[in-house]
Amino acid sequence: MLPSLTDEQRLLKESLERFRQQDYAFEKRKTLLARLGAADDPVWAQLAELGWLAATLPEEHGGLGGSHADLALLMEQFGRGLVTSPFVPTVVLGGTILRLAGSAAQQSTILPAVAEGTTRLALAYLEPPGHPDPACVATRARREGDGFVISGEKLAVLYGNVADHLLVSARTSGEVGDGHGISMFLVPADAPGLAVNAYRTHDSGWAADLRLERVQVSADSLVGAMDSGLETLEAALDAGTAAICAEAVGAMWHLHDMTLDYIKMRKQFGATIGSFQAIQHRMVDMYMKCQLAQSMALAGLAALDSSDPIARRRAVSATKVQIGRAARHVGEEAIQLHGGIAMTDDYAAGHYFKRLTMIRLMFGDEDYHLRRYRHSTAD
Amino acid sequence: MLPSLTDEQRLLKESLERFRQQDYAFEKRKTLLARLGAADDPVWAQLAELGWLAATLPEEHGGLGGSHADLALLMEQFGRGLVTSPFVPTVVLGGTILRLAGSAAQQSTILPAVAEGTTRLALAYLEPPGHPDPACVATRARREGDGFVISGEKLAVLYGNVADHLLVSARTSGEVGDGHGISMFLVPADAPGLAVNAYRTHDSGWAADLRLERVQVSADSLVGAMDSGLETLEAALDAGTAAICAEAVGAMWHLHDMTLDYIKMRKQFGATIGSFQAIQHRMVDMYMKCQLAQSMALAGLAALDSSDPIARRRAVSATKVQIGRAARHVGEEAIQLHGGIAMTDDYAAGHYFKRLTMIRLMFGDEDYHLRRYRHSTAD
Amino acid sequence: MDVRERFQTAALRAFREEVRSFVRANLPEDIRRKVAQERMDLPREDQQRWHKILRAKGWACAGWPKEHGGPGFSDDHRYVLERELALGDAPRPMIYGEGMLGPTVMAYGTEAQKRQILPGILEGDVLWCQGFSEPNAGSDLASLQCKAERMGDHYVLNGSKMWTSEGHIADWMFGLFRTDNSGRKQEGITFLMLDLNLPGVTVRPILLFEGTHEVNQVFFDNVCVPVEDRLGDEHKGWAIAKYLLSLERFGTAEVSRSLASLARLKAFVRDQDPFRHAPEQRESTERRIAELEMELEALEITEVRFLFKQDGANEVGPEASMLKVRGTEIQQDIFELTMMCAGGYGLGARRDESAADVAATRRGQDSAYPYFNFRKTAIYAGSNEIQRNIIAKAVLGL
Amino acid sequence: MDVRERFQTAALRAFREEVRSFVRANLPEDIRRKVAQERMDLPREDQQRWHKILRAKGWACAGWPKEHGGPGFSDDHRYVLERELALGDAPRPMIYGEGMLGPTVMAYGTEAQKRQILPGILEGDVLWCQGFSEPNAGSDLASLQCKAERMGDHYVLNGSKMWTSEGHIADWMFGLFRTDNSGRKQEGITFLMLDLNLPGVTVRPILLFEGTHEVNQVFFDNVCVPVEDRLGDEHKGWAIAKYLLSLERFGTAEVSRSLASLARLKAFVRDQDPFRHAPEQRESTERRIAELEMELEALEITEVRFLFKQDGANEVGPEASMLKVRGTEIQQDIFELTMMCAGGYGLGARRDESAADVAATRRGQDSAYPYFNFRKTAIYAGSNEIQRNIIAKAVLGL
Repeated sequence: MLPSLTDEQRLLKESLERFRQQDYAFEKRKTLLARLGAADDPVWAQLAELGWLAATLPEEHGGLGGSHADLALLMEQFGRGLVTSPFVPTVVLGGTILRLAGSAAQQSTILPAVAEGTTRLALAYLEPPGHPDPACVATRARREGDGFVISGEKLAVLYGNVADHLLVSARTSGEVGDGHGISMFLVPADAPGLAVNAYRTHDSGWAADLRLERVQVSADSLVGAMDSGLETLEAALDAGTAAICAEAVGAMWHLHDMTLDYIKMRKQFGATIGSFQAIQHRMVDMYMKCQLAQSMALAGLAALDSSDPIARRRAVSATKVQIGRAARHVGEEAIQLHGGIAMTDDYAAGHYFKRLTMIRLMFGDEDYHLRRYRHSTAD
Repeated sequence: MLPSLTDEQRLLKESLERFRQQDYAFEKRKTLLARLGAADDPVWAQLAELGWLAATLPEEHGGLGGSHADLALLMEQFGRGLVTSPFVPTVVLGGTILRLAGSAAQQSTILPAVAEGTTRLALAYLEPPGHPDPACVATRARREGDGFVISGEKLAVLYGNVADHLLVSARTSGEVGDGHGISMFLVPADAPGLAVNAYRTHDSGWAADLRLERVQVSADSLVGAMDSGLETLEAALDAGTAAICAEAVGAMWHLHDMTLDYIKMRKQFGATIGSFQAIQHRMVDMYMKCQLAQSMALAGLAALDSSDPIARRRAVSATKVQIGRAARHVGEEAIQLHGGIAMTDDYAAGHYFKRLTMIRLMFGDEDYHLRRYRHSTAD
Repeated sequence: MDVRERFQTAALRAFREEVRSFVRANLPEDIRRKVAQERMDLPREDQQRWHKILRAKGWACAGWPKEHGGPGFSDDHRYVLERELALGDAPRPMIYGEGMLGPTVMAYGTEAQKRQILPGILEGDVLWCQGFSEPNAGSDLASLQCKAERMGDHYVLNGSKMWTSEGHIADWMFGLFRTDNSGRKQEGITFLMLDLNLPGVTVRPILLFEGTHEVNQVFFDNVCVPVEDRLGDEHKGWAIAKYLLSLERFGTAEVSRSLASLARLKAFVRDQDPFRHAPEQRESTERRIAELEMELEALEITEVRFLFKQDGANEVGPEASMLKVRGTEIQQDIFELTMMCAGGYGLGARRDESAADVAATRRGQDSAYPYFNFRKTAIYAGSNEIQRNIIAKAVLGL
Repeated sequence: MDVRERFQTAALRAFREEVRSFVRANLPEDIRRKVAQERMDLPREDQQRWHKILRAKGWACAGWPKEHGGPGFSDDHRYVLERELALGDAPRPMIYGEGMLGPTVMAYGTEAQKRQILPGILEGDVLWCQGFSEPNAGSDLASLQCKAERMGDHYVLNGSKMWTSEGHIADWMFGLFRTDNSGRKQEGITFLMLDLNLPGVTVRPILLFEGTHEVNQVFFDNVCVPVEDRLGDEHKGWAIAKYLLSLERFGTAEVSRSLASLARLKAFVRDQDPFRHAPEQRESTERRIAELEMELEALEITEVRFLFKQDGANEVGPEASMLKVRGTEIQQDIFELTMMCAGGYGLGARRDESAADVAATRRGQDSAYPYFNFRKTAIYAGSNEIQRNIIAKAVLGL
């Protein structure tokens, strides 16, 4: 996906390809999914062992200090291989928040453990009724003694049930919708008062709805400055969004390639269906959507390095819109051009389609990001 | 287009077909257009002579008392033949307003003349900045003496330059956007203070922008009740909208038929282009759009008979949205599937496309009518 | 001039009210919930239970004439009935027996076959499935290869059938089998009916990618089918299948079902107010809903125009293919929009059948299932590509 | 990682500013207005006038190497220049001479031909047109039949060329002519150049349906063309044409032009405020504008990815066909939306070249013209269907 690769990136790419084609081959996936999120999840252990959990984390905390180009590589290959893991919540969402706003103590205890694969993180920001704007926080954190007491509800927390620590957004002042007054907290998964309702997601991952009833946390569990957590939260969500967009591009190319192979082979009425012009032109449209999506995924990831948050928001939202629409088109067409076989559980296409659809729903859909794009202006 | 025809309607249809295929054949059209709107416009004379101007007007005023089914027949055939005339502004818009709200004197002097073809009407309702909501009237009519003095600007008045009388909406109370406070006036074309800036429209018709500077009219030029003109105006615009939608369906079927004939005949790479599956499927999409548009055109015309103005508004707006989108699709595809030949002035397709495009722009586009549809509810 | 006015006679209005009340009073709530969740995989027991309720009322097999135990409804009555059943969240009729085989047996069956087959369908005691498609005969149905060899007064079946909907809950199958390979591929096909409990029949489930079990592969290993269970003549099954499939196309627009789905979506947006913090997105969502409503209305009118021809000829021509194409497109768009409205709630793969309020449960749990599941509708029953080919050839002469 | 960063070096920033100032200071206002009205039918005199202004600055024929009088720009400089010229409403370069024939002569011409042809193009003194298409050879170009018979040191031309853009304002034509009919249709085609003032040449205007005169049919009645005006070998013109057409595809995305058109649309909506009484429609219009902006950005990045390969190989493969397809689709959508925003103002078929404020005049008069006129872009230069065929075959291997 990247316009050019360094030698190191070429090596990284090769090992990622080997992993997804061999260790995570589609035939093995069902078995591996049964252990997804378990303490001894073999995939997670392997991601740690191969250094991929550490790849983009800062060097001073056990990471390899990789760039967003490395993140792009990882995510694209995870997309192509339908690699299902808590990578995004742990490394991208959690990692970004701690990197940007964590105290020295938080960073030095948690980030190395993340890099080693011994700690998993999750981000609890979404709340009923499900509006993806991170400023829509009703969960409250009140000062009590030298700590805080947090109460509220969180929705669809990705891998919230398998995380060791939850990063929780809560309102320390203001009202739902206010940009100011949001603080981030690092909450241990076993904190009393935290109820976790876990469920599998359509893409075979995990999510959880959380209920926090007077969850008590210490003062040093505050991440970053009080009342000013939104900026960090937005930066993390933008990183997560750009990451899953890169993943989606990988998944789309994989569906594109599968479909192309299939129509070259499948015969109907005595000819391969790929010889029918209507099918050809639709295949070309899929190809074009993949190319355009890839272009925007690059722009979205590049914007994470921008020092201008408005430019970053615009680029990431434009990316999510483009990728979401392309994902719908490519996913639906891949199923349709295959026909019945792609409707079955044994065939990979439907699972890629489900993952693409979940990516559309994550961190705000096209409609939300179209609005965010338009309203992210300086003037 | 109609689901069934009476014997009389069958005769009407046959004579309409004869007219458009012979008297108004495309090769003759350019010559006829040069005289469009002239006092001795031969097409207008023929429409009168054949009884078509009278067809839908009330019997007590020289009309034939035809139904909306007759209107559908006329409009569809006008659409198929690309018949360009002031029929809609004169008979449908003007005729509806006078029929619904005209005084006995207004009806008995003007409607028979319309039926005979000796009087033409136009409706001046649209104003800068062009918002098609008929409540957006800034033009003012003030009582002075026993008459009124009207001042304001009107935009894109269809055939406003060739009309003998203009039906003008003006505000007698309230502000721009208010439903109440609009009155309709019958203004002679030669009224002092009325400046007419006429121009050809892209579909080879006429339109005019009007400036009214202290135009004085007598008290009996008021059409209907003071301040309560909006209801009549909306009814007329809905009739006009339904009429041009039926016309558009005729034009779309004609483009459909032309395109189908062309792709069966045109050869590229040693085969007719109609044998290419991609072209076939696109032709099928055009066919489906025509069918769906035809269905809605029927619903739109039928709703004109409804006693419930909300139901009428919803149906007409749903019709305009469907027809507008279909018109764009069918028009653009007709050009594209033809290729270069359809870009030329000598070939009919481009002219049908232009007429369809003008119909999209008339009386509010799809975006406007989608909004109107949603907001036309009782609850 | 509105073609839908034909359903507004006093008699039909009264009938509509009757159906509405009947469904409200008699449709079991547990079944209603599953239907309102857009499930197409209703258990056998649910389907039978509802069928027998309709049968007791005399409305089962609504398209059947009185002589075979049907209500002998006019087409208008059938249209109204189907609409109200859908709007009331009643299950779809059991299409393979009631909708397809029944009328086909009436047209092509012997008197003995009619006596033997029709009552089981009418009473809801015998459930049927269709054995047409095969692994390498999908859209190109006539290339089917599943073999039936004539051995005296039996056919011996070998091979397999693919995509057999409800094969796991059906008692009997009707299907097409290759009895001769020597001529054109449409020739040498024979229409047989067989008990799925016969020795040598194996039904292997095929799970769909969203997890439901609706279709199967059915294997035949020297299965003996008596000659008297053949419909029509040997080698002449293709014409019967074409007749049967023309019945299937009737109603595939699913206008009534989509009206119900759209009403559910509107109720969800109104009652759950997912956009309470985002007025602009409520606005754009309501626009999309209105657009789908309009598209559906255009299709509804088109269907009536096609099904109720003014000259009384109520047979459907090849133009009806567009009903299936547009119907599935609109239905798929409704489910897509519904899922997007659920937002983060749509991530969870869980479906709670006990929930009292379907609109609320959709929000939490089941909004993505129909989006995934209904991809199949553009593929099965003649893919939308095949339908376009039909229109191109048979309507447009291309 | 953003591929567009390559245009943000200090040198290119400075160059961008230089171009911007130059255009602002030197583009005649009457020409600027016509370009801002999206006109593609600029008179000969306008095109020459602007070309000579650029020539005086040394920027004419921006893609040409220094040895032939061009500026010898890097591809990055060309990219920046093209962008700024478009954003400044400068005319497009005269593609037939500067963009097509010039580079082709450099590649295939004799030294004499280079000396004879290139200076006329460089100075803007000789205008060229292209004679490829024929009435029955459009997308299927190789089936062309316009005849050139060799008679001693001349070819004698008979037949006609169709869709000849600018044929009425050009001095010379280059074109493909049939010199042999015996082999494959791609063989026996010869590339000739001819003075349009030669006896036997007739240029017949073809009006487009919105009234502009851009294309022509050019008839040849025993026109004698000297053999030395042949480019390349006899019968071997097809390869030259393919080379020439691959040059044409470079830049057909029209990203820069579309950026300018979109900026005009935004200025119109902001300044004229056509939706001042309709906030919901302003909202939906601004959504559409944002969508087009995003689509255009995705295309812009894709174009840079394709044109500036990281391995230094800057040739464009067949995937570039998608630039033309998406480029024309987006451009057409921009003009459609612009027209719809003008509403009732769009009805009038009038274009006022004297109006000082283009945004304001568009509102009144010229919003439908580009919508109609630009339908051609999906048809000419290899229709979008042909481009899809190319991708299917050459990229996807179908």
